[in-house]
This record gives sequence, C-alpha cells and structure tokens, in this order.
Amino acid sequence: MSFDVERIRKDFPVLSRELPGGRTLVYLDSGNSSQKPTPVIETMREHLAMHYSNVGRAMHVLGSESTEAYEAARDKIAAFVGAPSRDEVVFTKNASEALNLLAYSLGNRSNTDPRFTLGEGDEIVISEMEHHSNIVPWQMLAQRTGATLKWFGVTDDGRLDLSGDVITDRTKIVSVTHQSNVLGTVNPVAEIVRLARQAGALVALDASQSVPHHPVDVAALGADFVAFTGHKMVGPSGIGVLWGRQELLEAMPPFLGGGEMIEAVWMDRSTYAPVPHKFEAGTPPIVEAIGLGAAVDYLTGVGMEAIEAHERDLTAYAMRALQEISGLKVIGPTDLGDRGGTISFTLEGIHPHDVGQILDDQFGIAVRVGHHCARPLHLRFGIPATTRASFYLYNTTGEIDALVRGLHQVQKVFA
Amino acid sequence: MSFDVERIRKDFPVLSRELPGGRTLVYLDSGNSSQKPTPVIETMREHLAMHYSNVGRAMHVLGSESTEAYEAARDKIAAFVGAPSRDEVVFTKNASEALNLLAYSLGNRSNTDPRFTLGEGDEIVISEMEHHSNIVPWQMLAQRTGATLKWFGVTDDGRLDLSGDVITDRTKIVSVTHQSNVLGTVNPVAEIVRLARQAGALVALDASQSVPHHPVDVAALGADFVAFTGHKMVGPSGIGVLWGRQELLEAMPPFLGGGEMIEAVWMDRSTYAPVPHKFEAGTPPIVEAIGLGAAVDYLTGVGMEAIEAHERDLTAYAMRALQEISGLKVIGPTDLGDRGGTISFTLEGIHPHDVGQILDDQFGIAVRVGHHCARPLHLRFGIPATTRASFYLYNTTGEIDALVRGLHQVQKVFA
Amino acid sequence: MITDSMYQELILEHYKRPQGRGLREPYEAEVHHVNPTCGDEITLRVHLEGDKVADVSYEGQGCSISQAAASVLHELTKGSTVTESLSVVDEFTRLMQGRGQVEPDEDVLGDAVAFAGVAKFPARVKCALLSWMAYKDAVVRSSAV
Amino acid sequence: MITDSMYQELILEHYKRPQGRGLREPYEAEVHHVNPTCGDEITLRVHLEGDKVADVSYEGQGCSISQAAASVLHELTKGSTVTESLSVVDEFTRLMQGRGQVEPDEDVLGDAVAFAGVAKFPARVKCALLSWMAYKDAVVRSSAV
Ligand SMILES: Cc1ncc(COP(=O)(O)O)c(C=O)c1O
Ligand SMILES: Cc1ncc(COP(=O)(O)O)c(C=O)c1O
Repeated sequence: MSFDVERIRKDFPVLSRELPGGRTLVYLDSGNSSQKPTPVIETMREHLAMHYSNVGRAMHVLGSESTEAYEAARDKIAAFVGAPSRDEVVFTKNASEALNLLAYSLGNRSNTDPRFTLGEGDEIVISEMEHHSNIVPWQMLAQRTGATLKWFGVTDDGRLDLSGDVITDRTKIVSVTHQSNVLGTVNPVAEIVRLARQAGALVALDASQSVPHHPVDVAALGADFVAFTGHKMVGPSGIGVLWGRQELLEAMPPFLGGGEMIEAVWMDRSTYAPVPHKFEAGTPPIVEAIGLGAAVDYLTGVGMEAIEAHERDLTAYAMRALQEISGLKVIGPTDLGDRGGTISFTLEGIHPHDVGQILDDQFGIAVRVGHHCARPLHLRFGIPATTRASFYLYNTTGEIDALVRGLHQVQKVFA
Repeated sequence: MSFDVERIRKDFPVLSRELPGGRTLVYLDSGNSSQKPTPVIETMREHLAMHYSNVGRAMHVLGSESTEAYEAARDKIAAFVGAPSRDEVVFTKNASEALNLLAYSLGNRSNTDPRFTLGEGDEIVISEMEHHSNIVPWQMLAQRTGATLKWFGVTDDGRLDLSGDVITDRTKIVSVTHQSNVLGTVNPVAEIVRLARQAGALVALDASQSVPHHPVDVAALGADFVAFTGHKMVGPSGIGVLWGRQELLEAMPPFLGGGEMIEAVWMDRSTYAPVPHKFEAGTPPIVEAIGLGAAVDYLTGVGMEAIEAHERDLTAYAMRALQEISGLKVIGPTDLGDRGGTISFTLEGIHPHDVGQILDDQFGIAVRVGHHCARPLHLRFGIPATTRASFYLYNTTGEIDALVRGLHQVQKVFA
Repeated sequence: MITDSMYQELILEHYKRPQGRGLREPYEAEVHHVNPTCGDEITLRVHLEGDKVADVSYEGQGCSISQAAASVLHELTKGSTVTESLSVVDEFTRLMQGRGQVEPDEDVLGDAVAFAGVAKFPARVKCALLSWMAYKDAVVRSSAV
Repeated sequence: MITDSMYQELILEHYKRPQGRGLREPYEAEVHHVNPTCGDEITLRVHLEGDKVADVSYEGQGCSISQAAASVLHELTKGSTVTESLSVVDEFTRLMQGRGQVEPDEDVLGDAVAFAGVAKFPARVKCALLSWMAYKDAVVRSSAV
C-alpha cells in the first residue's frame, strides 16, 4: 500500500496554516488530541446546516435523517473495532466518561448482579502507567465502597511489571491501558486477560491511545470493556465510546438517568431501554457521533495497517535522531517492539515547560510538556515532567528533523 | 425593537431546505431541539479547521487558541444567564448530565458535607410535570441511598399544585422544571424557593426550556442550581450547563474523575482542581462549548426580550387558531400568563403518532408526538400521548396557518 | 403523498377496515402485550390445527401503524403453516429493525412491505412490531400446551 | 522570536541571573510552596522593617517562568512598602488570571509586564504565580507575628 503523507496532509486544513510570526505549524501533539480532516469537518457542517434534529424521539424527516446518521455512525464504529454487535457500542462524551460509567456500575447498591457488587475486601487493579482518567474513577469508587485499590508497577524500561500477586481471588476488575500515553508502551493484553480470568475478574482496557493508531479488534483482544475517545482519532471533541460485552452491559445498572434511556417511567419507578440506549441519557452528542463516523471512514480509507506502518517508521526515525542529542533521555521503551509513536523525554538541566515553550515560540513546534495526566508514572521515574512528541498519520520525517533542530536551539537558549 | 423574522430565518440554512417530494419544511419542534444559525455552524467549522487543539493542558499556539475560545465561551454563558461568577458555569454534555451530576453529589459516602448527605428518612422533591431527565436521576438516587422520592402534583389546567405538605423538614433537595416541555407552564420559582428555604432544602431548576426562550438571571431566580442544554438554544449537540452557587459547587464531591479535574494525583489519592474544572473530567466538548458561545452571542444579538415577545405573539395566535379546530383539546394552560410557546394537544379519535406522521408526510410540518419524555404527566392526564407544536425565534404565523391546514387534512384522512 | 411515505394507502386501508379483528374461539393461547412508551395495546389469540394456523384473532388500540400491522399479520399468517408464519415474522422483524437500510423480501412479506417506511423511525418500529411479537409469543405458548 | 512571546529576553535574563536569590537572615516569616501539577517549588523569606519590605530572599527550582517570576518579585518588592507591594501582587495576579484579555498596568508592574504572554497558558499561570502567592502568604504571616 502506498502511503502518500503529502496527500494526507492536504486533508487537514490546519497543517497548512501559518502561525503568527510566520512560523509553520509542526504538530507533534496528536497524543493529546488529533487534528481533523476536511471530510469530518464538512460532514458535521452539512449535518448541522441541513439535516439536524433530535434523534430517536422525533418522527419527521429531519428526525429520521438525524437518527439514521447517528445510528449509522454506531454501525461504522462497531465495524471499525470489530464489535460483535452494534448494540455493544455506547456513546459517551469522552473516554473519561466511558471509564467513569464503568466504575459507577460497580458497587451500586441498587444492583445485585454479583459481578458488579463491590465492597470492603474486594479489590480493583489498575497500573502505575495509567492516565488520570483510568486512576481517579477507581480511587473514587474505592472511597465510595470501601474496596481496595491496587496496581501493577512499571519497570525501569517502561514496561508493565506483571510479577507479584497483584491480582488475587478478591479482584473484581482489572482496568489498564492498552497503550501508554507517555511511554508509548503497548501492554500484553492477552496475558492480563489470562491473569484476570483466573481470578474471575472483569477486564477493562483504556484504548484511548491504541484505537487511533492500530487496527484494533475488541473481540480478539478478549477484554470485557474497551474505552476510547473521538478527538484522538481525527474525530470531533465531545464524543467517546465504551464498548462492552452485551451480556455485561445488560447486567449493569444504568449510569445517567433521563430521556432516551428509559422504556417506561412512572413517578416512583422506571424500566430501562435495551443497550446501548440504556446508557445514553438525554440528547446524545448527535453531530459529534456522526463526525466520529466520518472519522473512522477516513481512517479506514487510508487504512489502519498503513497508518500503523507509517507511525512505526516515524518512531524509528525519531528514536535514532533524538538519542543523538546530548543530555536527552527517553522515558519508556527505546526498542520498537510493542510500542507506539509516542516519545517522552527529558533534556538535562532544562525544564520541559521551557523546552515546549521555546519549541512553540521560535519554531511553531507543538509538543506536550508536563506530566501528561500521568503524574504517578512521573513520580515513579522521579521526574516532575517530560516533553512528549507524539506522531500520527499526517506527520513527516521532516517534522522530526525540525524537532531535533528545535531542541538544539533550546539547549543554546538555556546554555 | 423591530423583530424581522424573515431576516432571522435567513440565518438558519435548513429553513430554506426543500424536503423530499417538494415539501417546504415547517419546523415546529424546537422544544425537542432547535435549528442552528450560520454563525454557530461557521464558528465550529472554523475552529475545527484552523484553531483546534486540546484545552488547558496544551502549551502551544493551538492549545492557547482553543483554551482561550473555550474559556471565553464560559464567560459568555455566565453573562448570558447572569451568573455571579464565571467559575459557577460547569460544562456537561447535556442537561441530563447536569441533573445527574447534581443527583450523584448527594448521598456520596465519601463526602460528609451535611447539605449533601442523604439516606433513609431524607426526602427528595420533584414534580409530576418533570421531563424524565429530572425524574429518573432522582429515582436512581433514592434507590441507591434509601431516601424517599416525593412530588408536587399538577392541576387540571396544567399548573404546579403547591398545596399540601410535600416539602417537609426532611426534604434535602427540591428539583423542578422552570418551564414544562409539554404544558408550556412557567412555574412560580420564587414561591418554590421560599418553601424550600423554610425547610432548609436545596433548590434545583431544570431550565432546559426557559433559558432558550426568556431572559434568565440565575442570581435573581434564587435557586441553588440551574441546568440547561445547548442544543435547544440554537447551539450544538453535545454541550450542556450546570450553574451552581460557588460555595455549593465547592462543597460537592467530584462526579466524574479523570484528567483536567485534578490538582495532584498519587496512586492512592488525589486532590481536585477548583471549580468549575473539578466537574469537567477529561477532554471537554471543546468545539461544542465554543459553538454554544456563538449561540448565546447570536441570541443576545437578536435580543432575548424580543425573542420572548415574538414567541408570545406566536403562542397567542396559535392558541386562537388551534382552539377553533373541532375535537382539539389543549393540555396545559390556555391563558397566556406564565406560559411559553409550547402547545400540546389531542385530536379526538386520532392517535398523535398518526397526526404527526401525516403532518410530516404530506406537509413537511415537524411536530413532536408521544409523551415527550414526560410519561408521568401524560398518565396524570389519562392519555398515552399528545401532539406538540413548539415555537422559536424563527417561526412565523404563516407556519401556524400551515399547521392548522394540516390538522384539518389529518382529520380528513382519518375521517 | 410521497412514495417513500409511511402512510401507504394499504396501511390506511387496513387501519380503516381491519381484517380478522375481534377475539374468537377456539384458541390455544391468548396474550396481552403493551408498548409502555406509547400505550399501544393488543390482546391476541392463536388457534392452531396441527401444523396449521387456523385463526389469529385480536383486539387492540393505538395508532394506525400498530392497528394495521395486526390486520396484515392476520392476513399473512392465517392459513399458513406455523413454520412459514414464523419466517414471515422473522423477515418482518429484520425489516423493522433495519433502520431503513434493509431491502425487504417482497415474496415473503406480501402486503407487509408497506411498512418499510416505518423502519426509519425507531419510535414507530415498536408500534409495527407489537402484534407480531405478540403473535410469536402466543405461538410459543400454544405449542407448549 | 515573536513579540507576543512568553520568552521575553527579560524573563531569560532574570532566569539566568536571578536577583536576590538565596535565603538570608533576618526574616519574620518563611514559607514553602509547591505546585503539585508540575513540581515547581519555592522557599521564601520576608524581612519587614516597620511598613517597609527590607528583604525578600528565596530558593527554588522549576521552569524559567517560575524562577524568573521570583527574581522579578524580589526586585519589585524589596524597598517598597508592604501596601505598595501587595497592590503589585494584586495587579500581577489580575494579569495572570486574565487569560490574555487583561491590559497590564505597566506603571504598577514594571518588569513584571514581561509575563503578560504567560496569561494565555493556564498551565503556566501557576508557575508565574508560585512565588507571588508565597510572598503574599509570608507577608500575612509576618504581620501576624
Ligand atoms: C424540560 C427538559 N428537561 C431536560 C431535558 C433534557 O435535555 P437533554 O436531552 O439535552 O439532556 C429536556 C429536553 O430534552 C427538557 O425539555
Ligand atoms: C491513555 C488515555 N486514557 C484516557 C484519556 C482521556 O481521554 P478523554 O480526555 O477524551 O476523556 C486519554 C487522553 O486524554 C489518554 O491518553
């Protein structure tokens, strides 16, 4: 498959933007949020301008056009991640809501399904490399229920440390990231699923950083739940996805209550709609779901294998180039097996905030600096912050060269 | 102020759309969701195409442009509803999430503020005219905590029945709608606040149907919380607002956990960001908030007083015209005091589903039929469903004439 | 009236002149189904003779779609075999749940293809399916007797 | 380098050659502030003589913004009255929290206007404010002594 990055770049209007001061934009912050191609932007504009209405409930032309487009987006996303059924795709506002939905489904006093009860003595397992969105919901759950939060550590070279008996018979759920948003590490899902199954625990994957960058097949992964987010996969803000096995989604209590998620309501009780609607209270992010549908069409058009290969090339190129900079230290695996296109590093004697700001100020290079919503991971490595370059389908080796030049200049400024 | 409805209609692209079969669109379903003017659509498109990035965390040109635009939208919305502080405006995905956020903040075992504790013996008060989104979250809260759910009834002419001792010393919160999405009734907020204050209860208003249609000043209303939703006020889908008094928001436990809502995270505990960010976990609906900012700019440009007056005229016109149709019965107040531009009715011997579908099929008239997410209210009136026409700034008396003609034709078809 | 319309003449026809309406004896099973979202109701009886559907009788109330669907159901099932009738139910269900994307099999569905337009309106799909689900339920029960 | 840039020469100047750095005696109050989101730290001492700020001494670590802000703070507060210095702190805080919308008052802020560009980056505002908040805290404590 021929991958024409220059042609792809033309699909993303912002990439040809000139920043104030005549800088060209070098966008190396897709791990934070990706840019949007014209088909996504235009699909949303067209829907808002000509076909918009509320979904599900409306019985007129616009209502049916919106509903069809919204539900067609669900089909597309189900197909994109290999969901056995479209009804397993729940739309949320982002990955964080998806993970919170799941966390709130455990230990809810009004639900008695043993898989979702949780209290003192029960254990929740996460890892030290999680994004805050896969830490805080579980901390809050532990606080509400008295359950115990445990976690896998991280090795010096940025791999999950599965040794030790973190998972026990008391573990009710294991929730870990598929790909680290800091280290780039891709975790061994099969092994985690095996350990969890032995203990009879549920398994959730935070796939926010994997679904945008690799072909992902949720059925093949073997987990029970997979969360991801639209804005990191060339889709709009305001839309995320929780995939879950149908029988589990059916056994879970509802999370948000309101219009659309009900079957019948009396003042004193309600019955709920079948999944996925049971979890979609109120008017959903209609145009955002439709935009995400256009996004997966776009990604599929380019080809997820091709995108993965392109990013692998960029990562190899960047890893070589960056490691030649004196005082630069990569945090995370430097070998290219089981890692994605996210490289976090420190530059000796220079605070990442300063690195990022000079790169932006002088070169228009957008990287992310700080703890990237993974403060415990940074504590683990004894550093307050890193600089992170993350790549996507539209990035080029030329942009990596620009980054390297920029870093040399940063070192000059602070010499 | 001169109100030029024809000029306004030009701002809404869909209103000049020709539906399949050569029908012109007559959109009388704004109570369900409103249409979008060009400035909102273009603001979103422009942001997605040229300025998009994640907010808060990013420290580069795009990050600062997105953050500025997102936070400026908060300022606009705060000003639009008279919030004493911008920090009292919490962005959610819709009104339903706003109401659920509030419901989940009560009875959370990890929070000890007495205003938000809830358990057996405590009471929650709602009303019989609520939208499911202001019923189900409270039912679920009652189920989780053992608290008791009580409600105000509705009089035969569609007013809140405040008689009887529904609110007692055990009432912790009173949550009622500002304007009914079925009856059009505008409720006496001052009186409700007075009753609740006597009992020491919190007061929440579901303002989903009032903020789009009337000048609303949350400070003047006197409630503690006000929820509303972007898509009903010419804004995008995927964005809603919870306004709350700052000291209450500060006393509440967080709802969704994750990135952006934290101050610092360790593996075993976290501290949280100041409000409003404490309640905005993960990447927010960035472009949607910005679109909502453009929406309130648009509404302010037209003038909320002018919009209110225009809708009052339309309602008076429609009330006269509809009541002349034999067999048509309005459910809700027929006098024009304290009511908005939403008229629900039954047509003798014809099911509302059939009414709505013929209006759409033959005339391109979009109304809503069913229970409008207010099934208990329909049970109260002993009817399974109504047909609802709801008006907004872009509607005309000509469209009401079309509705009347359409209803006559419906009667002919089913004669 | 546009062609893709939900209100095919045929549906109105069945609504105004329902076929086989009324509850009749004998029957092996009677079921009562309600659509809680819109209040539509149906009471439906099935009378089997061996493998044959000898009668489907019903009483109900609701919108024209739900009432016409019962009438069409009566027409299509009465006189056919149980197996045949269930495959019609399956095809009808597939059409209704296809969100307007499914090409109906006219040979199997007969008059029921008139409901194709309904499939685009999720809120109406349940109206159309009410009597058909009731029928399926009744067949299961009568076979169990 | 673009004009609106965060990295004014002046900030780099202060970062590389910080004014008044080091912890000195005597002092009435010492405070230690940390920015948990990025790990920046400052230890700051205030020495008052009557209504006069006789010395502000400090040690810290973090990015150039947080370190330069402490140096500028030292320069602007030392020798002024407590009241004056607090009004500078207020104006600086207003500028920093203005999300780039606030016109800084140069007469009040002096060199500190160089930080105007920081106000657009919420994540950096705390870096700039760290030492200034610490100063305010220290003044309150030393006056309470
Ligand atoms: C009175 C009322 N409350 C709440 C809602 C729920 O709003 P949303 O669907 O945006 O959550 C609606 C509209 O659907 C409404 O009319
Ligand atoms: C690994 C990971 N998990 C979760 C999230 C949260 O996604 P969102 O901000 O869309 O909720 C992110 C991105 O911010 C992430 O990188």
